[in-house]
Amino acid sequence: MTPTIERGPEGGFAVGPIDGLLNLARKHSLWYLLFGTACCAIELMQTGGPRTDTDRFGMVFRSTPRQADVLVLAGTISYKMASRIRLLYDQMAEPKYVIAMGSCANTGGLFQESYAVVKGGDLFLPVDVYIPGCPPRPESLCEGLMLIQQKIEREPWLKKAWGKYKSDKPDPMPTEGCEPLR
Amino acid sequence: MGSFSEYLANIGRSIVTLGDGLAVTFSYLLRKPFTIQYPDRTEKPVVAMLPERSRGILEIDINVCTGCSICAKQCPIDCIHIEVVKDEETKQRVLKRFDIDVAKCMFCGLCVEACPVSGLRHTHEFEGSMSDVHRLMLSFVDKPQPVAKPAKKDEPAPETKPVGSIVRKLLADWWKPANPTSGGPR
Amino acid sequence: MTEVLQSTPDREELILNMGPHHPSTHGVLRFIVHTDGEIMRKAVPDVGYLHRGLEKIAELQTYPGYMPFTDRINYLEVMFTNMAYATAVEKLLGTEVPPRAEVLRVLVCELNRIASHQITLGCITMDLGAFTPFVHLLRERERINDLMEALCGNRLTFNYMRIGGVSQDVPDEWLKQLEAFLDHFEPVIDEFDSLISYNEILIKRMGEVAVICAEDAVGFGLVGPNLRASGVDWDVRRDLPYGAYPQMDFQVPVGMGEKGTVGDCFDRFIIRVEEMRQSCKILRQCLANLPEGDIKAKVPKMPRPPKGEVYSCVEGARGELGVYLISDGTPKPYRLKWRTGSFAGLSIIEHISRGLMIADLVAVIATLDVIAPEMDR
Amino acid sequence: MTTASKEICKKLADKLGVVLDFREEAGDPWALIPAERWKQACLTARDEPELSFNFLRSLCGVDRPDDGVIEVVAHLFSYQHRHALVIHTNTDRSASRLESVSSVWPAAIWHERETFDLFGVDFTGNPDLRRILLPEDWVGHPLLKDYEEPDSYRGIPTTRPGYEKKKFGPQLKKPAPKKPAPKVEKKPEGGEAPKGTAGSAEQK
Repeated sequence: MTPTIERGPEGGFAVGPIDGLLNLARKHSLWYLLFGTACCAIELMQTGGPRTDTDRFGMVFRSTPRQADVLVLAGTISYKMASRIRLLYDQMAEPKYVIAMGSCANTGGLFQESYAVVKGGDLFLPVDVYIPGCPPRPESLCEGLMLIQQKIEREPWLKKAWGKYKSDKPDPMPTEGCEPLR
Repeated sequence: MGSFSEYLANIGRSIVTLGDGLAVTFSYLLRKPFTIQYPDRTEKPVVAMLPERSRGILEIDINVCTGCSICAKQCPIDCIHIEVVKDEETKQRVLKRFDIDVAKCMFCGLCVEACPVSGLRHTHEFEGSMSDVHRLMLSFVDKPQPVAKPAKKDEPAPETKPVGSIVRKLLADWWKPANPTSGGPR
Repeated sequence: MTEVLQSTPDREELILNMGPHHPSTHGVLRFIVHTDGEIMRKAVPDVGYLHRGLEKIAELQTYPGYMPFTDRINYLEVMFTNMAYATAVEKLLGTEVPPRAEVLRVLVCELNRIASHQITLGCITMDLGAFTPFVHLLRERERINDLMEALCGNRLTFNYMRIGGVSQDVPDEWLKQLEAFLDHFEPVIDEFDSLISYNEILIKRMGEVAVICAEDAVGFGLVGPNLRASGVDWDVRRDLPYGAYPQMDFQVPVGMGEKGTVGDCFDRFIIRVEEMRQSCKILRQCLANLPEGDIKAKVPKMPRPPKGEVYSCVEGARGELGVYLISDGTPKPYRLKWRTGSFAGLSIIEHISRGLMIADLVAVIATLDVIAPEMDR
Repeated sequence: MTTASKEICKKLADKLGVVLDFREEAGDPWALIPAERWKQACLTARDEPELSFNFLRSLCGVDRPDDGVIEVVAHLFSYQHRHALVIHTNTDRSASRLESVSSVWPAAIWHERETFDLFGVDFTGNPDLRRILLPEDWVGHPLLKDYEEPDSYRGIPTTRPGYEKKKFGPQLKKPAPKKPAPKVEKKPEGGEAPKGTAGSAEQK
């Protein structure tokens, strides 16, 4: 994180380091919403469980969307549920992230021929990270959450909030310049 | 008075049974921890710790594949796409496309059971998180190449690449910033 | 989430919405609760938030191709759904399953029953406010997941059974691992008992709450542990034996009214703890007499069962799990219907919720052990 | 199994005073009950001491477009005598209507709701007949063989862009001409239960 000096309305502000500090804090308190729709919900529970203890990364589940940063689309989404998920997403505070966990949330998965299933979470929500698997292993979900951490790390959101961020460049992708985990 | 003593007895029983439970919980302070420190603080990578039969992301060794398309027919949800054409000059069957849609795959293993040459297999790889769902369509054929001949009875089976190496390379390629298809708007 | 609060002044009734996203509801499941103060007048379940049309998909798939889809009927009792479907097709085809495969099926089913009850018991305690036992049970479940992964290749959606047998034989080391697990797990059940089962606070929350009498239980079609908790001594494994169960020796726990009345929430809780013990007993018997031989009967690759229909049921973790299958002689089923325990289990809630406290509703849902995909399919 | 079912069926037929059509194919045998005697047969099956079917295992519909009927199938079981019975009845496909058995077994309330939801069978006398699995504004009954999926539902496309989709219904049945006739008649019946909104009408 290179320190940058930004000109504020009243004088100089060292926004870069503050951004870095804030991102560091945000990165290590990534709270996900305890919300699962289908099979992946069990693996979501196991991820919070003792084996892949996500508390190690400061990832704690919250029961209310108002306190959550990450919405994990864990499982098949039916049309009846889609509008409720949208409602949950709208209740979350900015900045918020969405993870599509498993094949059903990615593309509808094995329910391509079903009349009642939404073919992919990205048809009605902006999805940040897609995790393959049916259901993905807890470690897989952990990796997805870590990708969100990497994305947070390079987010200039304070600059953006200050109105000083040049918005002609698209938001950095989580994979851009990131290192693979292994 | 009876109800009052019952009330006190209730409180007493609650404290005693709660103590029993807490004793169990505290005993876990002295036991071996159960957590696996994914991703880095493990003796060996998690992928190597998985059991032999673990079904991870699919991969195909195209040097072995005979282009018979049995796997694509077996797949209940059509997530394997194979294209085999006949080359007019060499009269050989050429494998043009072998894509596996990992974003749709349900990891059931029916295709692997059906593969007659064991070219298609489940790896132990599970780390394939992507920010773009289209990248989860894994293409195993870079340029068209002739399909392999099925091995004769007395011939030794053709050598296959180590399980997992193909898909690991394929997934790692996406991480390179030089890749023109990486990045860009969602 | 939508019509959250809505009061009707003339009747002093408050309509309260609960779910579909609520940490205590099991999967996505919604209740419209009519309350008078703290007392519920009735709680009307609203299901279908996980309706996936699995019965329609069956009509589009071939018989072997539908097997992975049965995994998703109920993700907590995958082996039972696999087995119910496999036995239904076998009955139509008239296939004899080899003895080794039968015992292997029983073995994985009972292992799955333990895993399922672990989640159930954990959820009951979590819903009633005790989080620690849930984590303990998740830890033990992780061991079963490892065993299952070593056997079938996946942690949750096993896809282990095939029409006419099972897909893979047990690895050499696996039986020893299973024995080690049983040696480890049997004391853990006792530990769980002292951790939470007889905790006075839990007993007060569950004893005498939501009593279901035997007549209601039968009339509403409750099955499995819920039915047995009401005092009806019925178990498909023992009374309509299938597979290798006639060779097994086990008891069927029935509700005794240990901390209140027969058929209350505590009975439904403690029966599941006891069933885990019995499953361990069956597993040991399977280990002791595992016959040698084939694991799969000869079945054509694309079976075409003769025209006809069959109902086949197994005793799942949530009771009788039935498949009604109609064949019209083609490689695809003509109609397939799942009869599941949760669907019937939830239909009774409107009836028994009258006069309960709002806080007891979660205890009722949790002890009836309803799972969203099984209700909605 | 077969002989036992035959005897049970005979007993039931004696009590009802009609001759039941008893069919044996591969698998389980079953008896066909005339639709107008449906509830009476269920009551008899439950109350007759020799039968005493106190457990309704399942109740479901089966669509038979070739015969122009929707079958309703009930699986009965008796805990006392440990015997089972499968009974079928036929309802007219264009206007399927059947007397509810929810007063016989309370479990039937939800089973009938499900059958109504997926097949559109109207159970007269059911206290709570509305959609159970699908949303209230859903159009059509998806388990009918001629059900056709709309292109989108509430603005969400039903097919993922770039993915091909196997078609429902019409592809399933070989003879094509039979379908249009019942479907046109079906429409007003299916439209009345879910309040047909303007948006859903457009999709159709």
